[in-house]
Amino acid sequence: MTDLFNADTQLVRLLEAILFASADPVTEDALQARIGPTPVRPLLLQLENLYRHRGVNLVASGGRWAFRTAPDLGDQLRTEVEVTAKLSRAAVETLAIVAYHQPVTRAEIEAIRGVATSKGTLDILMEAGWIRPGRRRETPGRPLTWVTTPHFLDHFGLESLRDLPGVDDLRAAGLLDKSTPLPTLPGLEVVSE
Amino acid sequence: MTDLFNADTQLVRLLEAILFASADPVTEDALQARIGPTPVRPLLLQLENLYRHRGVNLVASGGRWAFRTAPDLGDQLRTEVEVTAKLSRAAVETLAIVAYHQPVTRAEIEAIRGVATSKGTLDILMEAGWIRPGRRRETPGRPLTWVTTPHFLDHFGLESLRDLPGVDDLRAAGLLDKSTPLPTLPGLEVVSE
Amino acid sequence: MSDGFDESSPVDEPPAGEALLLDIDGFEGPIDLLLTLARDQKVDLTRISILALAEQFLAFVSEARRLRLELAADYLVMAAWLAYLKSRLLLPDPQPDEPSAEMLAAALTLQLQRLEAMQGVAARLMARPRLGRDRFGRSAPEDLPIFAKHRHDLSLYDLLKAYGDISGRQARQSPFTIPVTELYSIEEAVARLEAMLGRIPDWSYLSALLPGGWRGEGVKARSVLASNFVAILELAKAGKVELRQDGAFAPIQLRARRDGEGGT
Repeated sequence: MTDLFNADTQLVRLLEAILFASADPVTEDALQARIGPTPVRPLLLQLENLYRHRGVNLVASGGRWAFRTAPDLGDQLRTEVEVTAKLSRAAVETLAIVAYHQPVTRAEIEAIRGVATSKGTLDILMEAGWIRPGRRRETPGRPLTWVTTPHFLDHFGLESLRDLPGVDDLRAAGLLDKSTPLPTLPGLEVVSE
Repeated sequence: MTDLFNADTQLVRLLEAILFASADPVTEDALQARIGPTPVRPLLLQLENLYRHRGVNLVASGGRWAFRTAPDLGDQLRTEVEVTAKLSRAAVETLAIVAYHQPVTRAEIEAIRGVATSKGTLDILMEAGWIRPGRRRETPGRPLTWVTTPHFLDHFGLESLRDLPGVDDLRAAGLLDKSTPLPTLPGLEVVSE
Repeated sequence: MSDGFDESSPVDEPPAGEALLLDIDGFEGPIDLLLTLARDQKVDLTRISILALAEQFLAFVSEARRLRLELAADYLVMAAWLAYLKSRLLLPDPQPDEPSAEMLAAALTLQLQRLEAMQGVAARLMARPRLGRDRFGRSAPEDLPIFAKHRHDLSLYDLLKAYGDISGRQARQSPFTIPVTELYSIEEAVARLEAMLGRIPDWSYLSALLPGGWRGEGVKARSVLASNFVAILELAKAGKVELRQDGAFAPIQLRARRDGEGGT
């Protein structure tokens, strides 16, 4: 442990942290510039050796250094790989409407958003496991309603749907982008919906 | 070096690689699921110990594990990062109140600070990923409560809420006691939400 | 959103004493100001003199008003309450059913302690080695999102923000929320005065007949006056009222035109 306060060890620790936190492989020159006059190469070799048999290795390519997971672990790491995709704005809004207005039909979602909802949007949300079809509405045409799943609560860390912040809470938290209502003329008071 | 092929060592290497490859803290449950029947906790502690004095440490926060650069290297690493925007006093105090008094309603936050919470304060803390809505309080009006997130712990390097600075002293002094009956003071009325 | 960030450091303590007046905006409300004043006493918060504190706060408020500085209502409410507390502390407690002055003072002390505690821990929290400033995570996570049980990276914040946007958009699209100007229309003034004609006493001042709640300064009040002035001219022209003014800029008087009388 006395080694810890050895200047070289401190520099190795610094190199380790820089290489860990850098988004891209770092050139040897850049590393040298960071640590001052001590030659960087022996320190890098020391670090490379230290990690040689670990789950993470220090590798150099094209004069740049980076930490990479050990190649022999590749198979175990690469299982279950799923690609995360960004949700469209339409999908996020649709999910929000289902969450707040469930059970809600597609026509109602469209009425709230003011635009048509493509079939694909609901499919994406269903595939993500956030929504599922609910009961049919007992009105002409018996339209299908949509509701959220338990996985929805799980993903967003909510204990129950009742814990979703209400519109007033959103407004108080600054999440509601609202226009300031102006006082109206006498006799013209707005009747709230 | 023969140890390398010991099953436990292989599992430690796998954990090391998994944790290294992931930017966000990983739950202990997820890690356990990845390595099979061997209890994951002792292996994590082994790994934590291995990295204890290195430039990169394995840290736990809120039941999640992640590699993070050692705190003592902060000064030397900071040069590369853009300066993060400073939080307003209102936002900082509000964050502290949520952290120490959680779950806490907006009215309770306002009672402690003696001023209304401006719109945008909770919004900023939520956007930073530090707070989220908790359960509704089962009192008249069912006000929404606010709690901190796992990312809050990670950001401030806390293993759990018990590690909040000074929390034991404040509790012992009765300063975290929400039930303290206060005669009505101006500006301290609990407004209905 | 911008108001959540500012240039001042969260741990900066406002300057004490007279300099306070230069920086009213630096306080997060009256309790925060009281706390700053209490720190001037340089004793444990449990041993501060509430009486001295009340004096200082009242002095602060009266000085601010002398300098015509804008003070928020909650400062004035606090000043009134402290003035009351001061009188209660100086006089023996008369009513046994009200909380005693000592209890009120103790409650205020606890409130100050609680805020001070939060300001203290807030500073300690912010001083911790923070992720992205003092401690760093892996910036180059490898392409192994093995824990991506969730195929979509959507946070609760994103979801709530989306709903907030929809609600905001709906409110704007609603036909009822077209901003209405705060002006009093001539038609409205005519209709209102006509309805009143039978009930107004003989000669009445126009100013006394203006609708309540529309008096005072500003565009709104001027529009009321202007609309009603034009309205009485219209009504006079239609032969429904008589007008009288004793001189230039004198108050205008009116009365309903009596049946059988000629024009003015």
